[in-house]
Amino acid sequence: MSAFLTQYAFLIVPIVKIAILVFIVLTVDAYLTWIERKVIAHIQARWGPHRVGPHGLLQPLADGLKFIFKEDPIPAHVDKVAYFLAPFITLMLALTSLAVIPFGPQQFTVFGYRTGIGIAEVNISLMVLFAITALAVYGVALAGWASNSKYSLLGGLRSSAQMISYELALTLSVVGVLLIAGSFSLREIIVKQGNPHLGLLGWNFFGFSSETVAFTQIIGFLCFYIAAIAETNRVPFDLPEAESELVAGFHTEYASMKFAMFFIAEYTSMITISCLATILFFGGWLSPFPTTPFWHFTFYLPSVMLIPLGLWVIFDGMRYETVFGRIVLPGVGSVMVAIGAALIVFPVVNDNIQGVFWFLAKVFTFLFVYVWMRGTLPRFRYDQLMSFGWKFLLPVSIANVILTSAVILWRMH
Amino acid sequence: MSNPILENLWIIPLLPLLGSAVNGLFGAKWPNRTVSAVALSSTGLSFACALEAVREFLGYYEQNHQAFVKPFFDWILVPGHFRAGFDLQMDQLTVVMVLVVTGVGFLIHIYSTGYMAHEGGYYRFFSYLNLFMFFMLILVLAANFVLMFVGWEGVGLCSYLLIGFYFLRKSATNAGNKAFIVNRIGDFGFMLGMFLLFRTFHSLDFHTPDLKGVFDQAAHLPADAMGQFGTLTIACLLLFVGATGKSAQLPLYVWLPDAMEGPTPVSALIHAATMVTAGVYMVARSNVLFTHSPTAMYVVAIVGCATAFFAATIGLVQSDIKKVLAYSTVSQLGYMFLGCGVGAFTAGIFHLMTHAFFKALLFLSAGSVIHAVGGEQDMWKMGGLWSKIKVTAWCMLFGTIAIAGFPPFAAFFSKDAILFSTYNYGYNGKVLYGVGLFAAILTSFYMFRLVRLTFFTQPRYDEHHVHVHESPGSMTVPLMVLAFLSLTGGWFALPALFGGKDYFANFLAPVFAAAAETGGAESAQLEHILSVVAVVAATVGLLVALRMYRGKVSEGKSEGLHKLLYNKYYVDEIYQALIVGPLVWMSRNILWKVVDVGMIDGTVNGIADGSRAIGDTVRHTQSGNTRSYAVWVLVGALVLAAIIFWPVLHPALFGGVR
Amino acid sequence: MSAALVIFFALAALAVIGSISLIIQREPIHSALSLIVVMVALAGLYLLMGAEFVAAVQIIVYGGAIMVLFVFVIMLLNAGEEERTNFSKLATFAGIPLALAVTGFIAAAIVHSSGALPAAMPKGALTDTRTLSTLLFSDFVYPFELTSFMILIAILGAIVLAQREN
Amino acid sequence: MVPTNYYLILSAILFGLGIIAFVFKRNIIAIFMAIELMLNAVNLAFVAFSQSLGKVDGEVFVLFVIVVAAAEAAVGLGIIIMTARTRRTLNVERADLLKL
Repeated sequence: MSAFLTQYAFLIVPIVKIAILVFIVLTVDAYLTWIERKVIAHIQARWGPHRVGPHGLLQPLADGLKFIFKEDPIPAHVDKVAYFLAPFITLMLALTSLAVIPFGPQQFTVFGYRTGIGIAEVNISLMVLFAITALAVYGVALAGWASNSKYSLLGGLRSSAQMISYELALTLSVVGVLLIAGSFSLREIIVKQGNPHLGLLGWNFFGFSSETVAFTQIIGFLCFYIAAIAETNRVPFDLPEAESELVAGFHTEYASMKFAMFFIAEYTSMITISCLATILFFGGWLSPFPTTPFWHFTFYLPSVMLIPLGLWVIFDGMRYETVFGRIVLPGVGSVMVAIGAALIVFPVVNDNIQGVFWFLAKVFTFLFVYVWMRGTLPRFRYDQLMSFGWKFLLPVSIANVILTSAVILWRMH
Repeated sequence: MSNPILENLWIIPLLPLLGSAVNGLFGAKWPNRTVSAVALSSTGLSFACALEAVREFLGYYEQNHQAFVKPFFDWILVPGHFRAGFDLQMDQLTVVMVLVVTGVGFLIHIYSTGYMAHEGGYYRFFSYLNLFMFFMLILVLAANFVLMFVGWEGVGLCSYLLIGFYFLRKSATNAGNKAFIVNRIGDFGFMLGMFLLFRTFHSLDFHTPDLKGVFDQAAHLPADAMGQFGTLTIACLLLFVGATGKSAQLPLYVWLPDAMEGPTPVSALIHAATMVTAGVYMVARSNVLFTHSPTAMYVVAIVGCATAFFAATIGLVQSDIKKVLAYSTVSQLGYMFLGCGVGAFTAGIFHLMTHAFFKALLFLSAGSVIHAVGGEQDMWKMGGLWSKIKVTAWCMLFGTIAIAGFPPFAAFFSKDAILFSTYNYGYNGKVLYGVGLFAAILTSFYMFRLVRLTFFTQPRYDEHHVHVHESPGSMTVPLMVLAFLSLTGGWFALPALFGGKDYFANFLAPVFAAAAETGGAESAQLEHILSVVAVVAATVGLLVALRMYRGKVSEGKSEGLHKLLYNKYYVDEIYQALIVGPLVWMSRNILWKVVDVGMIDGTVNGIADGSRAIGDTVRHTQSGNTRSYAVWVLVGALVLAAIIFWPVLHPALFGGVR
Repeated sequence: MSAALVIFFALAALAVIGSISLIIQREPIHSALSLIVVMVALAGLYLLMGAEFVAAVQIIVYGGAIMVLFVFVIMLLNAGEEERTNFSKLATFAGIPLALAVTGFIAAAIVHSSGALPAAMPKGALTDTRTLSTLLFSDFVYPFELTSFMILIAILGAIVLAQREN
Repeated sequence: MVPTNYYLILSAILFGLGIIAFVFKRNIIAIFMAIELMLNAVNLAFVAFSQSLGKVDGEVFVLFVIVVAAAEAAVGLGIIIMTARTRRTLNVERADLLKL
């Protein structure tokens, strides 16, 4: 049995990990929608989803059920193959792109198969990531074209044009980071940003990781993030699904599960982009504090955050109007408190949790920024979008490349 | 470097080339002053360089007794087989030629600035003139036949350009063409001679350090006997054909009189002083070869002598002042060849030099006269100019006396030397001497006739239109200089009168070492007798001329012998009938009508029609259907693949069969 | 039958099937999709060979840019089903045989001459991107610059063509 | 590992299929795709050779080929759009003005 395991570990272990990751990601997606609606609601001084479950916590579940049981009409005269293919392509690519992202520093061996947190670590993982995002155009384009409706077609054309245009800026804005790291491997990039004494100043965003080969990538980050938002068709670049003009853009003609696929894909790509931003510019799993013994107390930050939060949830849940809420919320809160306490009790676990903790913290910050933007910013006009992408973003990112390389050269000599 | 100029000999020809290039390229817009400044400075500098080079060469010769040869770069190089380099050499002969060319050339440049002042194409004229200087210097400085031939052709080209300088005049262009074409015949001979030499000696250098040069090898060959046509004899004769072409000897002299269509300075520089003497120079330069074939020498002598007499007779009756001088030039050149032919190369070159002086003088004076009477060249429309243009007249008189051979003027010594050697010449020396002497009489006759008709006797031009005036200083000064030279030019040979060997001969001795023994036994008093005879002959000519042309003279109607001479023995007409006519007929009726129209055009048109016919049939494959084109591409690909892979696949596919 | 061989045959089959469907599909968009499949399969083969950078570029440029352009144009012109006309007799009768002949030639030549090659891939010959880029910017720098110029010209040409109509 | 010949033969097959598509297809865009397919086949051969010979040059060539293909696509598709607009058809057999 174990022999079998050791022989085919290179197949089994990834499959297991994929299963786990997909489960987690889907959940996160689901609750991301909840968070988004809540946050926007509060920005707009509303309550947001509040009916299903305490604080609407079960809303995603209800949505999922609705998606599944909705009827699935197929419009007339659609190109069947493309019509069915489109959502699958989109979702598949969105999920695949998560495969190369390392969520934590640890590397361990299962059945003699060495692996890390995260599914695969190719040494050109960044290239792979871009390759996958490059393919993501097809889903949208095909969906728009296949569903044989003018709204969809316009949406599809728009979004694919937009994606192609901003992909250039996206890729170029990363070159600075590559120059600093000298590698395509995300792990490499993160490790290069580590600076035992300066902590977060070592991140590429500030760029003090090394005396010679480092330069602040603020410009690069801004270009990257703007282009990324455009890539994911989010506000203020959400013209492909501009409700006011195109009903719902390229997925107007899609319903139920197929629509859900587009939906999930969009949020998954949001996550991917956030991870990428974290890794490339904000030091991935690195803690913002120096690693000198003096700063060791920061290791307790997770529990210090979790325990009060849990306590607050408990007390808040006690005074909740529905019975169900009065049962569930304290339970959740006590689980949080328990985890926090456990972390304090078992330092080993605590030490290993740090990387993942910081990683997720940063990622969620970026996700929040996404939502925040959607709540605040208006939408671009299409010509503005294009001219902005080609005439501003692209030149700026090229300038960033030149600047960075010049500075590095100058510092080397 | 001890010899700055000598080591960089190329600078001497280069300067005129630069002048020519500058004037030719930019001169069109410039004022005459600038153009003449460029031209004069270039030639003047080159003259100065020549002087310096000569000085250095003499010093060089003191140390190592041999000619100075320096290769500058390879021009044509077939390793192991053939090398024609840009090699320049300097020896005594070259010294004489270089000094004559640059010196006289410089003077004539100065003269031209005055003479051409009111002509169109001023810059063009000087550009050509400088170019001519360049080629002439290349010709005399060359250290191998090929480079020499370059100069040879180059001067031919310049002569053509300058004869046809007034290219709006049909006669001028015709004369230019004539000169060029006639020269082609000679050049053909020259080239054949070169080829023969190369075939014999596998080299065309004159002298080489490893003694592989033509002359080095020829010196050790046995000389041909009289009347034996060995390789050397044939080569010499071929070279001499070239010489006759360039130096206007029988039978190729016909171009020179027509060449007088060119501006007078050109006639003076090219067709009297320098270019036409190239043939003589060439013969003298290859004296080693000629001394090895008495036959060739004999031919040279006879041709020279005949030309001297023949041209002199024609000169007797010409009415165009320049024509007279032209025929006199031909005749003098004949003298030079006579000298070379009888083995007195020194005398020949000596006469070449003196002739350069006095003939240039004569031409320039003639130009000055023409200038004075407003472009009139016919002596029958002149007369009585003596009092009006004294300077010119005196210079002309100097030149005349010089050419006539009165002591102590130049030609006395040179011509005397030639006649003396002729007298001593082994084969019919006396006959040749007699003819030469008679030619001398004729010479002095027609020259004094010219002087009489021009300056004395009563005026025959109408004073109303022509107002005679002396030429500007720029023209008269060179005249005086040349007059002085033609007076003193011969004094090198002064000691010869008193039995000694003259300086000039001594100076040139090393070059003509091979020819030394053919000088013949000399005895002082025989020489005295002969020179007295020569003077007497000159006097006879003078007296006859004075007797015939005095007071009122008029151009009588010519008949009989006079008519024959006046029409130059109808030589041009004969050539026209015998050679040119048939040639033209053949080229029109055979080459043009049959070969060109029939064959060549036929072929071209045939090809054109054929391709059109093919196109008519093939064009149907062009269906305009892209897929068919794609298939055609495939066919091409298949063919290519077959060609490329066949050697690979042949064994692979069919290896099993065998 | 090692895992590598399995993957190879899987990808090869994918590529061949893709190209066949490129031929037999009548809808241009389907042809384009099958071509994309072929390209992805080829990228996989590159990865299998260890040319990971080329694989990535293959997908990014070919898959992400060029084929997107194709799909774009197909959408723009709304290219419908292709009509199987047979105006060109030549192509109808001689086309396929000739194509097969050329292919046969090439294949035969390859099979024959590839005996000179090392029979199998050097184990784990993973061309790392650094050497590739070094080569690209040292030995091939002039071709590189030239291609950059060429692509610039191509951009200009495309712009001119696009602007022609208005 | 996989023998080099396999890759080469595969590339030959793909090339042949490309040729067949080139002559078989009528749609101008499809023909263009066939050309791309041939290019890819050649690329495969390049990479295979470079890997088996252990020289990176082949891969550099592949990069060049890809760049050229990109440029070609940019211009070619522009031309295709123009022709489609003027000729009102994508069938190469109907756009046959290129004859007498």
